Amino acid sequence: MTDAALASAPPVSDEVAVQITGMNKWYGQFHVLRDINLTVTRGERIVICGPSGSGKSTLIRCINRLEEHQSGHIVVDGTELTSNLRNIDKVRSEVGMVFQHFNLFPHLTVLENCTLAPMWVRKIPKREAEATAMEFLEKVRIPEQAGKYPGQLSGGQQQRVAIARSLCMRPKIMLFDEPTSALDPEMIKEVLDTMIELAREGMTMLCVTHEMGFAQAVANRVIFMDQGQIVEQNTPREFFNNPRSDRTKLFLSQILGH
Amino acid sequence: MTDAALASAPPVSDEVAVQITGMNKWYGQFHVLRDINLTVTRGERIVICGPSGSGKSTLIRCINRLEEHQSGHIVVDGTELTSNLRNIDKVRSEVGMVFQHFNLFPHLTVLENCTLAPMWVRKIPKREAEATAMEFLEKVRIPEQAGKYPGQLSGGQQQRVAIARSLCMRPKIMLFDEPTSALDPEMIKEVLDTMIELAREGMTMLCVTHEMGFAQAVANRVIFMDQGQIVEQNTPREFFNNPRSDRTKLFLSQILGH
Amino acid sequence: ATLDDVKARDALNCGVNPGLTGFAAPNAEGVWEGFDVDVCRAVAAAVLGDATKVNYVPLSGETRFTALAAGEVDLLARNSTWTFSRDTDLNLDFAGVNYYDGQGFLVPSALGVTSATELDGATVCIQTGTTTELNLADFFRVNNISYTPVPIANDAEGRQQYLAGACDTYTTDASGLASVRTTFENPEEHVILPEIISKEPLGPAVRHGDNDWADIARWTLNALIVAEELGVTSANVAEMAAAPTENPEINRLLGTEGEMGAMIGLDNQWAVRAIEATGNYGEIFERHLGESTPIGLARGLNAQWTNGGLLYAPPFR
Amino acid sequence: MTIAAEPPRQGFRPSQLLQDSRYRGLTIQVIALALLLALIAFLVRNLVVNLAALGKDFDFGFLGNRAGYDINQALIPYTNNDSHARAALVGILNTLLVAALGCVTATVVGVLAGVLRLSKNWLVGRLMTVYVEAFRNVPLLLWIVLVYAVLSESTPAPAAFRGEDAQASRLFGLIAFTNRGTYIPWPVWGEGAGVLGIVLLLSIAAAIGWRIYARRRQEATGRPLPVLWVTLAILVLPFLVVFVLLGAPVTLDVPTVRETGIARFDGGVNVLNSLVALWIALALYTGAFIAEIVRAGILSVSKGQTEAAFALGLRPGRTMRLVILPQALRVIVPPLISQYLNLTKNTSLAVAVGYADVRATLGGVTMNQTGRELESILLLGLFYLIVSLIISGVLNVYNQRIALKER
Amino acid sequence: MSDLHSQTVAYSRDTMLPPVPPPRREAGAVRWLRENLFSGPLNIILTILAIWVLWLALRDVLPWAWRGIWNAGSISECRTIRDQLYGEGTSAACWAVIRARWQQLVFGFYPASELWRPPLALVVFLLAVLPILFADLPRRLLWLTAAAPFLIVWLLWGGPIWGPVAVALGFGLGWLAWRIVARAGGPLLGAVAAILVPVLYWIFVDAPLTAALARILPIGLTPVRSSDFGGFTLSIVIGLSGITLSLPLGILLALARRSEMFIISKVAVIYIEVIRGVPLIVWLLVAQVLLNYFLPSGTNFDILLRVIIMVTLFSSAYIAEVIRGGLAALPRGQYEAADALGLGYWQAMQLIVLPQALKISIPGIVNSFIGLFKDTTLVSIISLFDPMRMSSTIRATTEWGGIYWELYIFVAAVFFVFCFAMSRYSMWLEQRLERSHR
Ligand SMILES: Nc1ncnc2c1ncn2[C@@H]1O[C@H](COP(=O)(O)OP(=O)(O)OP(=O)(O)O)[C@@H](O)[C@H]1O
Ligand SMILES: Nc1ncnc2c1ncn2[C@@H]1O[C@H](COP(=O)(O)OP(=O)(O)OP(=O)(O)O)[C@@H](O)[C@H]1O
Ligand SMILES: [Mg+2]
Ligand SMILES: [Mg+2]
Repeated sequence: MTDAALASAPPVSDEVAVQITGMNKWYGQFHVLRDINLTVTRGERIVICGPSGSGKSTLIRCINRLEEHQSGHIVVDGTELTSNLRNIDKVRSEVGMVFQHFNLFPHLTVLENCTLAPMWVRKIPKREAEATAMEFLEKVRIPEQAGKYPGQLSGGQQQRVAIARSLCMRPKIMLFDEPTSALDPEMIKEVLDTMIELAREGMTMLCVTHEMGFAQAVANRVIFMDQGQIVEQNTPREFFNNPRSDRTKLFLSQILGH
Repeated sequence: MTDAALASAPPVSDEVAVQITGMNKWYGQFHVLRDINLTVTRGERIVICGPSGSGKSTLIRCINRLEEHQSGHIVVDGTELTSNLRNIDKVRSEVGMVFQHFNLFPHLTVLENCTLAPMWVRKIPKREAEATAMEFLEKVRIPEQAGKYPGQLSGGQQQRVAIARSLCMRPKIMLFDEPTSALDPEMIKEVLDTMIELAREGMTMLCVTHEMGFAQAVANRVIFMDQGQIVEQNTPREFFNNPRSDRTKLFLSQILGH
Repeated sequence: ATLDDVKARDALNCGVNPGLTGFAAPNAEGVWEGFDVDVCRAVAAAVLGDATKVNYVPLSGETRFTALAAGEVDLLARNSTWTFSRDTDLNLDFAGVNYYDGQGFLVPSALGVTSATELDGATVCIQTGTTTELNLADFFRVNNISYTPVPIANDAEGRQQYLAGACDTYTTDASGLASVRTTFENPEEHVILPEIISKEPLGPAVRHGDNDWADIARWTLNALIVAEELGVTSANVAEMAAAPTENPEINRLLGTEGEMGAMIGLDNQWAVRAIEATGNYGEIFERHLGESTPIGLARGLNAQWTNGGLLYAPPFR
Repeated sequence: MTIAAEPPRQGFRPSQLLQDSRYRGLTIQVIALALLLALIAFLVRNLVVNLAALGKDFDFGFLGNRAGYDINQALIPYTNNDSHARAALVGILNTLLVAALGCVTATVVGVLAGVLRLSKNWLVGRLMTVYVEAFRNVPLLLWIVLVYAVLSESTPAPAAFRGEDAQASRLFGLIAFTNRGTYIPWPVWGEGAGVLGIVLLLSIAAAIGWRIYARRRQEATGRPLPVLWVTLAILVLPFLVVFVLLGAPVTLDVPTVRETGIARFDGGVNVLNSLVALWIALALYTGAFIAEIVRAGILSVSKGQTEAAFALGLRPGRTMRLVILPQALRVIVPPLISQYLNLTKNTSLAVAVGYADVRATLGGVTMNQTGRELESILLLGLFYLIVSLIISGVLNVYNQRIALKER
Repeated sequence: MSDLHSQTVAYSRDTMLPPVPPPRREAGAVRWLRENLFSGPLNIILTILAIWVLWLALRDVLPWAWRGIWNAGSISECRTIRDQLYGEGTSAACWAVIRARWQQLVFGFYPASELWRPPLALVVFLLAVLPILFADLPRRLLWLTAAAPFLIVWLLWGGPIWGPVAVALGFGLGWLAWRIVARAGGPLLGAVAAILVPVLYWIFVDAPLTAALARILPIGLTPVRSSDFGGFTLSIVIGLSGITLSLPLGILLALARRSEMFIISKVAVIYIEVIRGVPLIVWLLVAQVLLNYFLPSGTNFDILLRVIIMVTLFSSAYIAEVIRGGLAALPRGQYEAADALGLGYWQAMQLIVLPQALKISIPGIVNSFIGLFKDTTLVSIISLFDPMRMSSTIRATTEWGGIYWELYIFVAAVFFVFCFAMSRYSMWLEQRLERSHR
């Protein structure tokens, strides 16, 4: 987790990857996301943090329509997310997602986990899909586990498989929802290293995490959410050293004091 | 965990508590313990360490015949462990054991956990057993939890109950199998303190643990096992500062570097 | 011997039908009543002096003979047809006939059939495990017409299926048909065809091999029949038994003359008690099956031989 | 690393029988075995004595005797002149028939109900809950009787099909539901039917070939080929063409209602109402249990799996087929198979509707007529036991295969 | 702020937005209807189908049931009343049969003056179960549990109280023998003595003792014969005695099946598989026609007792499997801890393993009971007066011949209420267990 990581990352472009405007979401009567406005440009690495229940997960799950928003607009890579199924399919195959609990398919081997979507969604021949998969498994440094079932791997290995599985779809944007919070301390590092490498290659990333070291090392921008709203956003340096709102200060004091 | 702990411990006597000679054990075809020779004298405090799967647990489980050995001799407190059930019963009531996962009886209160074996094995009247139990619960500093069920206690408290439960049988030897490795960091100390106190009172102890601080503070002797064999044994000072075999060095570097 | 067992037990174990209208069924108080039940009561009265000392053991068609053979019951009074193979092969002895029945057919008038021979192609509801099944096959074969059997589990199911039209005709013993018909909402819309296709002498049965006990059952039944012939009723039996009458047969029956009781191992009052408990055959019939009951059966074959029926008790002598 | 020799053998002392862990188990087992044998000997002795007292013997010869009773449903030729053994066989086949029909239907019903119970549609969900609870909490025997009664009450008599202006009409003009049973047309094999059979076999082979080819193609190119439609076409088209070319060698024997005399259907095959009732009742009853199993199985696959599949861009249908079902099946299949076992055993309740299953023939009329209770019940029990063992054998094989894959 | 750029990201909100209620179509009944009934074409079709099915099912049944006639002495009376009320031939249920015969449906032929006894026995049973289910009740109540079987048998069958007392005495003697002999001669001899003494006592002393006591102190209830049991009382008696009696047997079988001793575990496996492989109805046939063959000639005990024995043997195999599941759910550590403390096999089982395994198994046991309770209807096939057979018998009387649906519906409804309540209870237990295990 050195600054070297950032240094070698390609510069952020001006092209817009995700644009969210005036978005609101309710769960029944409960207003989870309130007037969200957010623009992510290609190559940006955004870390989202905030207290539990503030709507971080919901926000990123809206981006690939795992949750439906009720008002406002979300445009991902030029495609607006409406209830149009074609658009949803298009967005989902361009956006990769890594979950807190990995959600690997336990009945498939690691390799099959990685080739499933390319074969059935992208219609890539099996051999080719497997080659790609092996490539990404090598990238996350577990090619030797390709034949095993997820249940036979450690948590850190599983999460790296999950990352490889997403990458096999060659997504333009990656979403991470607390990818390390279900892991033992030793394993966290393995996963963070993988993510740092991804960042270095210029992947557009939105990452919900409380790993502040990671945020400082990798993010272009840190977004702080509370009660369904974006309360503050800034570069990591400013955000950590010079938080403006009181809520942010309070939150940081808790996180860092912990 | 100061040296003061050791200083006040009674001196080690010459009387033999456990004598293992030429002991071998197989699981099916797998040779778990190979030619083990070990003499423990009364009052000794032995720490056993070694990589995972090296047979540490198996070794100490052989000492109270939770596992059967196939050749060699184990003599505990003058009784040889053969398939004679009387001998086994005798040894088990003289040897206390504390497990990694506590293994308290969840359907009994803490007090009942502690009085069960004295009442049914030693045939001690209930009142007397309860008095003893309270005494030991006080010693492990949780007399106020006597009426609760194990499920209502924290891990550290549960492990201390487990220790008290063993002590209630007034064992001559105590075996510990990684007593702290299932605990959160804060709770480890509580349990180690209890164990240190036991050591100070001169209890003969064999303890599988990776708590090197504990080993240094309390043990007379550290035994290092690998692949079912005792590879090295020495005083803690020598062992840590001046390991002789390469394996020990490698192991120590991993443990301490971690 | 069975007699000793019964006396020691002080109760008669009597196998009955678990529910056949008029023949055996418990009433609202749970007391068993019916034509067959009265045979049990009569025997109990004769042997034990108390008609209520009966343990009724309800038996299905399939297990009745096994139960008798295994000694679960002392007497089987369960509308069982006396046949050669049952008498000889199945370890039991029939003590006589208490009801001459025959298998008939019940059809809706709307079917437009007036004779069983017109039943070609009919679907026939029939209870399993009884002789009716075999008779049916024989009848249709003899008349060279075809049929489809619909086996049913018990009388109530048969009635339901028949009313629902699942079969064109319901066949069982004519007495059963009559009683079934009375329970219909519109009995007049159904007719019992004139043909009776089989002989169904129904009678109580006992275990094979204990002839003394068989005698008791046989002659208790005969006593009831002959009582009717001789005009002995439950009303006048006490009076008649008090002193010898002019009719020596009545005297022998009622024990005022001779030692008939001792010959079957009972005292001389046995028949008196039986008749007192249940009445004579005619009374039993009228009470459970006769014209005054909802079932409303005519005596027919079951009239005394003196009235042109088949009831003919051997002489008491 | 010396391999130590065996520990020295000590002399054997009798007290070791109780005190030594090596021998104590043996002692206990010998005692238990002795007690067991004593019990068996006691029972057998009683049996011999009692049989002798009743003048009976233990002999299966009666199976060869003439049965003398009719069975209204026989899958193999049977008349009342056949032997009891054949009657028993007819019963066995009838039992297996209703068990097989029941298992298939119960699975369909159960899967449907289980899935519908999870449906977002409130009304449907509730309806399915009512169905499941109603069937699970009322004895099967009652359901069999009730279904039988409903069936005969709600279907028309054959007479209703008579005449030009019949009140009742047949399904597709072919199948007649009556209160006697369901009359269905039956194919009659004419000349050239064999060719047709061969064609059918060939097209089945071709269809399977197509499936394999489609899979290979997809693996090679990534493009999936249409499987369902092509399979259907392969199965149907050649058959139709040959059928027409050969001049319709197979005709349907369509049941017709007799216009004179007592109304009844001739021709075709009559599926007895007792069979239908038993079948429906068993299927609905077991289906209710299967619905619960299916529901639990689907719920056992965590929501995260669906989300992960969606996030990868898989469509809901594919997600179900590739991700959810394979996982749910592992949870579903073992209890499902034991439901099949229950259903098979429950067919013995056929007696309530007079269906001629093995309990009704071998364990009913035959036992009753020959008085051979011991032999009949023994054979009957043996039959059920063998069927059960086969089914649980299948279950074990499945479990082992799963265990292999999980490893 | 829509034009945020990574170079100009700094943003801080100073006023927090208040929560806003969702747009109309996202709330209230509209949303509920849309989401639950009409959320898509498939859903709409399903809704319509469901309504149609409901209509089909209830169209005829509800009016028939609603018009039902409750007061009549026989079916013909019912029909007359119906014709007066609704006109000729209208369909209307005749519930009067249930009023007239409810006593038989519930109690069978149990003597009318003694009807308080079966319910009281049930209450005693429930009270006896309480201390087992709820560990926080005073332990002294377990004495009630121990006494309950004898009390219940006495209440149900009546007779002098000394019969059950004398039998109970046998158990007491067995316990005494165990205490004395085990101390002197070791557990195995103790076990032998604990079995032998009571058996000898029951064979030789019990009957004369009972007779003598009954003569000296005649306390007793009117005896009731087994053949008088019927209706739901019979179902409950068979079901409950089957389950409770099969429990000890099932525990032994489960322990045997898990035993490391080859012969013992194989015998248990064979027993369990054979029992489970053959339908209950065949076992009942065995009870009815075969059991006598296997007993010394002359022994002839009543069919109810035989059925209870058979049902017990039958359900013990199922209970064994349930308990085996409970045993398997216990972590190995519990066994090891017991071993390490020096507890013997039976001590460990009695004190550590069984209390926990049985607790885990309670939902399974309740489910087995529901199954068994439903299966008691099968005894109708061997002519015991369970509710099903009782219905046919009522139909065989001249008053009520022709009644059909009413009785079955009543029987089904009662079964449903019982079983549904119990299955909900076992589900609740299961959930509670799951929670307490976490
Ligand atoms: N399906 C749902 N139905 C109703 N409310 C929900 C649902 N999912 C989440 N919520 C609520 O929405 C709010 C935001 O949830 P969200 O998971 O986005 O929070 P988060 O910031 O990711 O929290 P955490 O750090 O705990 O993951 C929470 O208050 C949560 O209770
Ligand atoms: N019941 C068993 N059957 C077969 N092999 C076993 C069994 N128990 C343990 N083993 C094997 O024996 C070896 C030694 O096990 P043991 O538990 O003694 O190791 P350990 O040193 O305590 O390791 P850890 O630090 O992981 O607890 C391991 O390789 C293990 O896989
Ligand atoms: Mg979250
Ligand atoms: Mg270990």
